[in-house]
Amino acid sequence: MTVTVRFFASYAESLGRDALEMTLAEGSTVGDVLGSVRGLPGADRLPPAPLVAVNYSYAQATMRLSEGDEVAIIPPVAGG
Amino acid sequence: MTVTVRFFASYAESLGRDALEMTLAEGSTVGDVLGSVRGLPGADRLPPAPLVAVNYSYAQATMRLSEGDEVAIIPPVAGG
Amino acid sequence: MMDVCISQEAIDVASLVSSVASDSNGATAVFVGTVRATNDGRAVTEIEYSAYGEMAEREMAMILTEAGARFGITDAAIHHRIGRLAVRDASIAVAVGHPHRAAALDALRYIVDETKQRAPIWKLEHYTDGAREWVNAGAKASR
Amino acid sequence: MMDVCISQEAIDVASLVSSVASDSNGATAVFVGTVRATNDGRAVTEIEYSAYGEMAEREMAMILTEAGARFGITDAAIHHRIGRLAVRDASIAVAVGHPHRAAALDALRYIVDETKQRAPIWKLEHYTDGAREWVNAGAKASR
Repeated sequence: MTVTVRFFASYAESLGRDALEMTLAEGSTVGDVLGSVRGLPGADRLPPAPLVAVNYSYAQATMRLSEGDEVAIIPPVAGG
Repeated sequence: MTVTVRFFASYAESLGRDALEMTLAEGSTVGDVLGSVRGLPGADRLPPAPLVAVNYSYAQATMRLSEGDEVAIIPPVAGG
Repeated sequence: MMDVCISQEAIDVASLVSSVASDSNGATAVFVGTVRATNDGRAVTEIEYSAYGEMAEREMAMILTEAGARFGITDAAIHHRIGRLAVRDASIAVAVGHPHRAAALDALRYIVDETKQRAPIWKLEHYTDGAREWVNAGAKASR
Repeated sequence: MMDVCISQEAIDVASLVSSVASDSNGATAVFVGTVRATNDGRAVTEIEYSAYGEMAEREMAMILTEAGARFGITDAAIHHRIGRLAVRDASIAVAVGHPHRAAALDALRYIVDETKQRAPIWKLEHYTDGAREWVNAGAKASR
């Protein structure tokens, strides 16, 4: 299956990109996405367990993904 | 000595006036002023122990007065 | 900057907010009190506010000073409107500026609560049935 | 009326206040967050706000719904500004209307606190020495 992975703010800057399409085996989880992201250049600057959202809702690493999901890796927020 | 006594809102309405000059013996207190006010027509509609201010500060009935003081009888407030 | 104003003019919330702004204030907390169309189930047409002006200003200035000491506030402003106000008109607005929101919000609540209890201001409510009544005056015994 | 807006436009506090007005709301509580000239002792020239728009709007709408259930609020609005903001510019404003002030003030605090913790919005601070830094990003480990 294919999912969209989005990066923001300091993470996008570290990785030098704000999105990528990722192909994964059926039944893959958020944790699997994070594992793949770990291999990207600049990923060493991300924390071990970053905040993640799937389709605009915060999600746990164990959450199973579906075709076309949007997975966002969320840096520490600083709104307001 | 002479003091100015001021009335507001519902009390002024009950008494039909918003101020009066009152002559009192030296050493008189706020309580003495209240006693005299008690005699005014319409005063029966005032509570037994109304809120009082002397020279713009809340005061107790026992407070001694001086020449030219301004004594205000304050109805229950309803600001804001 | 601490400021108290009692006047017949309409309250300008935006200018009250900017009056407590500063380079170091990251938080501004504001309260606006407005005339409601009903009170205790009775339909209100307007409210007439009156004040013992000199004392009300003094009392509100003291409340701001107390808030300054208690919450570390240096920028706060109160504007209380008097005269005849229609439904939705603002009768009071309080703005507090502070570097951080917790102090601004705490001080705001203190200032509004204290003003309502202590400022010698009164409300004559006019109802659609033509009656009118002093608010709180009914409770003669209670202060 | 519950409303969430994230935009580059300057925040208009007065219109935010009137957007939560109603005949029955006697109290409006407002918070305005503004850019400060210093942060941790460093002189700031401007702050660049960015947001994961779709999620931030959803998260803030959820926060308003939670405030509605928890404090009996039906009228609340948030406007978060994004883009490059100068010192004193408002980055966020929240307004809450309610018949009485206690609920309005309590709901306001809840909405501001929750928004700051949950809305996916970020701050790139620019300093007078030319440096720039993501706020909170330093604390890599903490979320």
